[in-house]
Amino acid sequence: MSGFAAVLRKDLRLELRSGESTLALLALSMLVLVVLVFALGAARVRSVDAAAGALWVAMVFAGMLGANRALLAERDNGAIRGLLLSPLDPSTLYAAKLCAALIFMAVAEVGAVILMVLFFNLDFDASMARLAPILALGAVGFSALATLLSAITGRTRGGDMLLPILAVPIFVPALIAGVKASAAALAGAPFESMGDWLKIMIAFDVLFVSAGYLLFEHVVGGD
Amino acid sequence: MSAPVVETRSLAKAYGLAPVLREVQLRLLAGTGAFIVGGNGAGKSTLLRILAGLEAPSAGHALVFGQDTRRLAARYRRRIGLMAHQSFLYPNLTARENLEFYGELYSLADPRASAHQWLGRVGLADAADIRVRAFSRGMEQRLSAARAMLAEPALLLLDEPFASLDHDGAEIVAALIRGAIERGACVLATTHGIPEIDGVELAVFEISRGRLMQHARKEEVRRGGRIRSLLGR
Amino acid sequence: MNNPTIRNWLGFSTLALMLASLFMVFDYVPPDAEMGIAQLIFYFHVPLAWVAFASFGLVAIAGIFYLWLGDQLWDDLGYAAAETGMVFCTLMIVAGSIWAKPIWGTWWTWDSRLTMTFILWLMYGGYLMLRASADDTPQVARFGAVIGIVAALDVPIVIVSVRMWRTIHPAVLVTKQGTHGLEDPRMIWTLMVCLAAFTALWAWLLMLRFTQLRTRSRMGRLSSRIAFATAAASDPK
Amino acid sequence: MGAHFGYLFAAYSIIFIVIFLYVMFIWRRQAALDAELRTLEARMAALAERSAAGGPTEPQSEA
Repeated sequence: MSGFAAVLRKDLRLELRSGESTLALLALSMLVLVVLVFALGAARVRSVDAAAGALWVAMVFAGMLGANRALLAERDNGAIRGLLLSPLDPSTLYAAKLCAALIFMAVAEVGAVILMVLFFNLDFDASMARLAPILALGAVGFSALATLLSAITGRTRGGDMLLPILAVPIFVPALIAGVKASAAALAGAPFESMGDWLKIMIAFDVLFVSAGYLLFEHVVGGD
Repeated sequence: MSAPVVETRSLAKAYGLAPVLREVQLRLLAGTGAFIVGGNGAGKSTLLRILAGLEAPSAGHALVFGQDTRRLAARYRRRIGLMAHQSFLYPNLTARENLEFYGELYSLADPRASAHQWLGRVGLADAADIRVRAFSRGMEQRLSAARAMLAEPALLLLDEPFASLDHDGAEIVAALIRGAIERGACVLATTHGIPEIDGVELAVFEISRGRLMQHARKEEVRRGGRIRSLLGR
Repeated sequence: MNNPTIRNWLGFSTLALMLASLFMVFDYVPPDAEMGIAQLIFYFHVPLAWVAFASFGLVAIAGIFYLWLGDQLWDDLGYAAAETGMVFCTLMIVAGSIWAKPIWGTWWTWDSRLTMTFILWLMYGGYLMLRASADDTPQVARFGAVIGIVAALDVPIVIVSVRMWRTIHPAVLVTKQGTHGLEDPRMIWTLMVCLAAFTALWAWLLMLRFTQLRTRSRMGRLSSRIAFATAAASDPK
Repeated sequence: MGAHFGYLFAAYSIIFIVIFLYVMFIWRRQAALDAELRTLEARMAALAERSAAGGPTEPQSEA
């Protein structure tokens, strides 16, 4: 378990030092929201459906960028080989990378939610509290998937392009559930009414965290 | 007589259609040092990577501590130190932070003290809190050596340990290699020229056309190397 | 499995079954009273769906076996299944779309089944793009196996989520949905023959491609052995 | 009823054309594979000839 803490601490320290990933994630989230505001037009900007959709588009794009960057740091000087050579378990490495990705994504999401409220003329009220667990579930699922897949795409030609092509279709169920639940939350619906959507997201998270944990050793290392 | 630390049986490796290593038979015991010489691309680094378990052989077997390197359990990986062309260091961490991080990965009793000690041994105590990205190539090489030896591995694999080191740096690394052999580790290193390390008997191998050959006399290799370089390798 | 006799036998039975199914669709079976002649597309659409899903299932099974046993055979099987699955899935979507135009009045609607199929198509399209963008190394084979497994794990969640997505929103079109009342026994017979024909076609194509990939893997190993032998032969004495 | 015949015809022809194209694709891959096999055979023949002419060239082990 000390390996897990060491890798996570090292990733956070690197991030605090440069702030590159989180800043890039925030900037990208903001740009996506701005583009969607213009694309949707002023008339639809007040709708919670549009706001929820925009938030999730921002999240998917930011998450992709974050996942690409997270493994980039390990590629400098071939540090990933140093990690694979150490007694560290690949599964533990996956868990640590997942946690780091999750923390960066959470920070970027807080920023994205604030921008969404401003851009889409919403209010900071109780709906934000209901939005938080939905976004957290979405971030877990996406980080789990993207951490696994970026280990694949990072080692193939044109991998940066391949990551969205592989990740987005697989993420669809969590995306559908997340957008629907977020829209309901923003519209002020009670928590119980979105139970089914939350169940889908929980199922997705459990499945992909365990799949990543078990399969990660096959995508890093060797040859 | 204890079992060999390194043993390869008819080891072969090819990238695509290009054979890099052929029929490599190597046996190294604990407390011995061996150097492999050979031109660029002769397969020296490939052999070290296979022994470290980072690459799989195309044919034959590579055994380290009696274990197949294709699936080395954590407790065997722990006893291997690899110093490769790439330093495995994080440019945005300081020298001390890099060593402490690897110390934690290898679950050393006191990563902080070990890092401090090794920084002193490789003569980087003054540069401990400088980020590695600001290091010169020679400093990075010394830190890379410290990183490889940090956990006192029983098998030390060094790829061009003297590359881009000045005289002092080479002395330091040579002393570390001697120290490792004296404490009973097995050291396998690659070099371009034949190294001299005072007080240590080194076996010398040469890789030529993918084959590993042992040389009793160092002069022979030196002459062979000169002839090959005259022919344009 | 690699026996050419079986392959030829499969090829001929595919041909015979295909001709039989064409005859049954165009001459034997009565067209649906409500949907008219375009309903006949259904007899090929359903078998296409079956073989496409079977292929994708096979990709996941082959992936599990590859990661477990590490035998190149399983990777070749998974790759062949993904490719044939993609061909049949594309055809299913195209045929379904052509069926939807006269019956539903639109080429495409975000109906739950259509959406689910489309997502599957995207997933395995990604798998094939990954394979196309890289050389065939054991590493890429493992990548393919992992993606095949992950995609298959995702399918149940996709089905549930897409179904909920569509039931909560009212359908844009009032459609005469999936439940086809095959009241005439001739319809059932026709569907059975078509299913058999496409299963045979699938098995034949899969076998062709699989055998080919097997040959290619074996040749790769052989040429590397020849390279070693050539190098050994030119060694100085 | 006959009005929809165009759709039916389109669907069936597309299915058969695509399957035919896929078979063609397999066929062409096979041709490439056969060509590769011939070069391999040529290399093997050359190797056999050389070893017949130059005496035994079995790899010797050393070290």
